[in-house]
Amino acid sequence: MSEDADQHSDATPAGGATSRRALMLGAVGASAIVSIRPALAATAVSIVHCSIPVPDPGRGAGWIAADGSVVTSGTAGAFAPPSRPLKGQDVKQALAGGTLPGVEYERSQAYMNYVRNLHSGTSGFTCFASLQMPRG
Amino acid sequence: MRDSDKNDLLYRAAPPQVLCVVPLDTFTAIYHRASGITHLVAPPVPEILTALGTAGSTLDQLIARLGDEYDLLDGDVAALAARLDELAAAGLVSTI
Amino acid sequence: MARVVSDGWLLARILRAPGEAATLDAGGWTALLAIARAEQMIGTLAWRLQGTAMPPAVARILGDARASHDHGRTLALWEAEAARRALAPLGLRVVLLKGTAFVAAGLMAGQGRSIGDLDILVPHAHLDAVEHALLAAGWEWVKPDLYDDAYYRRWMHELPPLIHRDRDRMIDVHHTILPLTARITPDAAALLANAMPLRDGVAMLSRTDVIVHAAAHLFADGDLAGGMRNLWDVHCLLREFGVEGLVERAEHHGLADAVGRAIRLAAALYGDGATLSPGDRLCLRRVTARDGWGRATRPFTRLGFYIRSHWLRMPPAMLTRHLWTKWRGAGRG
Amino acid sequence: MRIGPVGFRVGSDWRTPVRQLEMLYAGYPKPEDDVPDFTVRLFAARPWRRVIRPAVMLGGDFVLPDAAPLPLAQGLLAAEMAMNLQMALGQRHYLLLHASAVERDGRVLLMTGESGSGKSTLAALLSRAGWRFMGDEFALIDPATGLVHAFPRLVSLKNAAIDVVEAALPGARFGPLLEGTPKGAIRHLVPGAAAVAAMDTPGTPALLLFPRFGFAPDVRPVAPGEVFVRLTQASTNYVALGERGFDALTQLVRSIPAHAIDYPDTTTALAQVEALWRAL
Repeated sequence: MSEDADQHSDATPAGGATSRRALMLGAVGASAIVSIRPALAATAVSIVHCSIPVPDPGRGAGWIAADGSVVTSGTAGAFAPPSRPLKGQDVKQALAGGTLPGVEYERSQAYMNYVRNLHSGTSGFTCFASLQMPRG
Repeated sequence: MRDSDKNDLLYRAAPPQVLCVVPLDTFTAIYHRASGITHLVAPPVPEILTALGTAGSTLDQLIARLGDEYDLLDGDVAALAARLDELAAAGLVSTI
Repeated sequence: MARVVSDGWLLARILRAPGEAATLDAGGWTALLAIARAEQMIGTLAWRLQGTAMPPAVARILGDARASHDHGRTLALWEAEAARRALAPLGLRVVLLKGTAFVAAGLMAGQGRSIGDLDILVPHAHLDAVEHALLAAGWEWVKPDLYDDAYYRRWMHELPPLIHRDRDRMIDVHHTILPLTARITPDAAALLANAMPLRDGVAMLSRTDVIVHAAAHLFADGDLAGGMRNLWDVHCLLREFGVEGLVERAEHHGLADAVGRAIRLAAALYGDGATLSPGDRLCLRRVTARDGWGRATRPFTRLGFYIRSHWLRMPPAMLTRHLWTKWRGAGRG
Repeated sequence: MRIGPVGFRVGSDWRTPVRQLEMLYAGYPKPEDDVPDFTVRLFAARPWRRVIRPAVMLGGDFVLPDAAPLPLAQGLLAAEMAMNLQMALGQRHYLLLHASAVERDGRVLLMTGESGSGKSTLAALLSRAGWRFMGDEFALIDPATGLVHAFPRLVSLKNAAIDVVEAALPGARFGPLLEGTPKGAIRHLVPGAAAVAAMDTPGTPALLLFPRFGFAPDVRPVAPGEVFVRLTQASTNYVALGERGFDALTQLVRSIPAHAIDYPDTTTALAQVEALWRAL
């Protein structure tokens, strides 16, 4: 695959020799790396002990609205995020119809709606996905 | 860690021979042979890895080098430090 | 071949003498692969049989096992590197234990070996600093249970297990090689002082200590689960490092009995044989308890060793308290 | 038995699941050299559970400690699940994609999606419309060649899909109807004899679709970066294959177009598929 690396470095100064390419370093809170994790955790450890950060630290801070969306901190009717990521095991139980431990019903519902809206590329997605896939 | 300490840190990129880099679209897939981990990265990560090199650079040296090569639309040292922290957490950059 | 012996001895025989694989029929190969998988030794078998004649289907399966081992080796060495990076600012070197040490040092025992957690040894005095450095570098506690946590901190030879939040890999941070509850107290300071450097910031136990540790792990701590693999480790370590100074060192750590038994059992399974005591034979019966479908057999022998492992680790009153708390915990769950 | 390039040996504490498997997989060959890749075991959690409220535990070379037992009436499903589990956890030769695959003129259409997306149903229906059925659960990509290998195990039809496929394939063979499984009603369709006869012939990947059932018709391209991440999540062994997996997947993503298709009914979906195929 070394050709690919070469190809990439050739492609980097795109736009020709006359004008230099623009580059944004991004915001401090933003994220530019997604590390691929196993889709089906091969050990019990990762299934039971995986966790879901709410919200995804890679996508900035905020509170969680009742429908699970991430809104500006302090929004009326929304909930401050949990201090620690949700545990896979707790989410599994809440998915089966319970509430998350240590929080009131509405707050649990909001957090769970956030979890249900997770999509690939977001922190916690693999955990959520593996909880829903008890088989291959 | 205080910012003054951070300025003295030497950052090193993983050597090119342990990286397999495949541009897909705005994203680039990187396989890191040393860790066996695949990373999907967006700009400015590939550019930082290329500019950083394996010899070791401080934040100020790196931002100067990036400025030579690119039009930096936001020449923010704090943002660059955040990117490098992210790269270090992923194992693609080391400070030791 | 007079009769197909489909238990752990089948695997032991082929590892000892790879040439004997030529006598296997399809059923023998199938049993061998199932047993090797169940003992987590398929990579070892694949490495040992490299270049031996075998049916194409087996060559394909073992080829995949080798590739899988190579990847596992990469992951294990990367965990060691991640720990090194996390602990380097403390000025501590990482002393690798078990499988990771074997592959990092390029030892025969590491060839094809499957590696799960990263095990490291650090000075007891630095335990708090190590814990904080690892937590700051992305490791998290596995067990939220307070009893377990208190139990570990008070009695065990390691921190409660930590898992890395991104890489899903566990690290066991040891400060000695046996639980503090065990009746034997190895010399942890000597283990650290005599560790052999492998490269900057990374070391492994000395040639004799590494064998003492393998034996301690087998007999003074565990219930012999994974015994076939651990005895293969011992066999390979003895082959490469010899026995010079081993007895004295084992005595120094109070582990002469365990080391003696490990040497005899490794020789019986993988070497030129040994004179066995009745206790040795019982151990071998436990270690090789597997059938051609990879199933665990001899349940009463297994149970006996399970109880024995706890007996060795804890005084009776404490054992009762421990099992009671665990049992109530299981009932709640 | 052998399914595509993968051999299995199935042992059971009970006779019924094995008999059902023997019947449904009657047309399949034996494992290469008679040495199976994987061992599967269906066993009772306690000896008396063989007869009293028999509950089938899944065992084999690779197991998930979490897996819950199934009632004996669903023994066939247990066997299928245990075989899938060996593939998901133990397959190290091919890159596994959780996808259905059909082939025409040596070129392969891959369809991947969550359970309920309709990928199994669409593959079964396409197999009636001039396509060769290659599999509904796993597509096997050979990292050495980039080719797709068939894994035509029994097609697992769920709930409403059972009626749809029974009506569309009147001559086909089916397993027993299994009610009340963790995924609702399940009935297994036996792949046609032609699919089994040709299962050793791989194909070149040509098109990747992400179908979604129950939405207004829509077709949109999916960018390579997103395809890459989605396929890593649709693969149970991508990470375990290391660099071979990376090479195979990046090559696949860069060599074939990918589209998401939303469809309200299977007629619409089949028309969407044919239109995209013609446009290649």
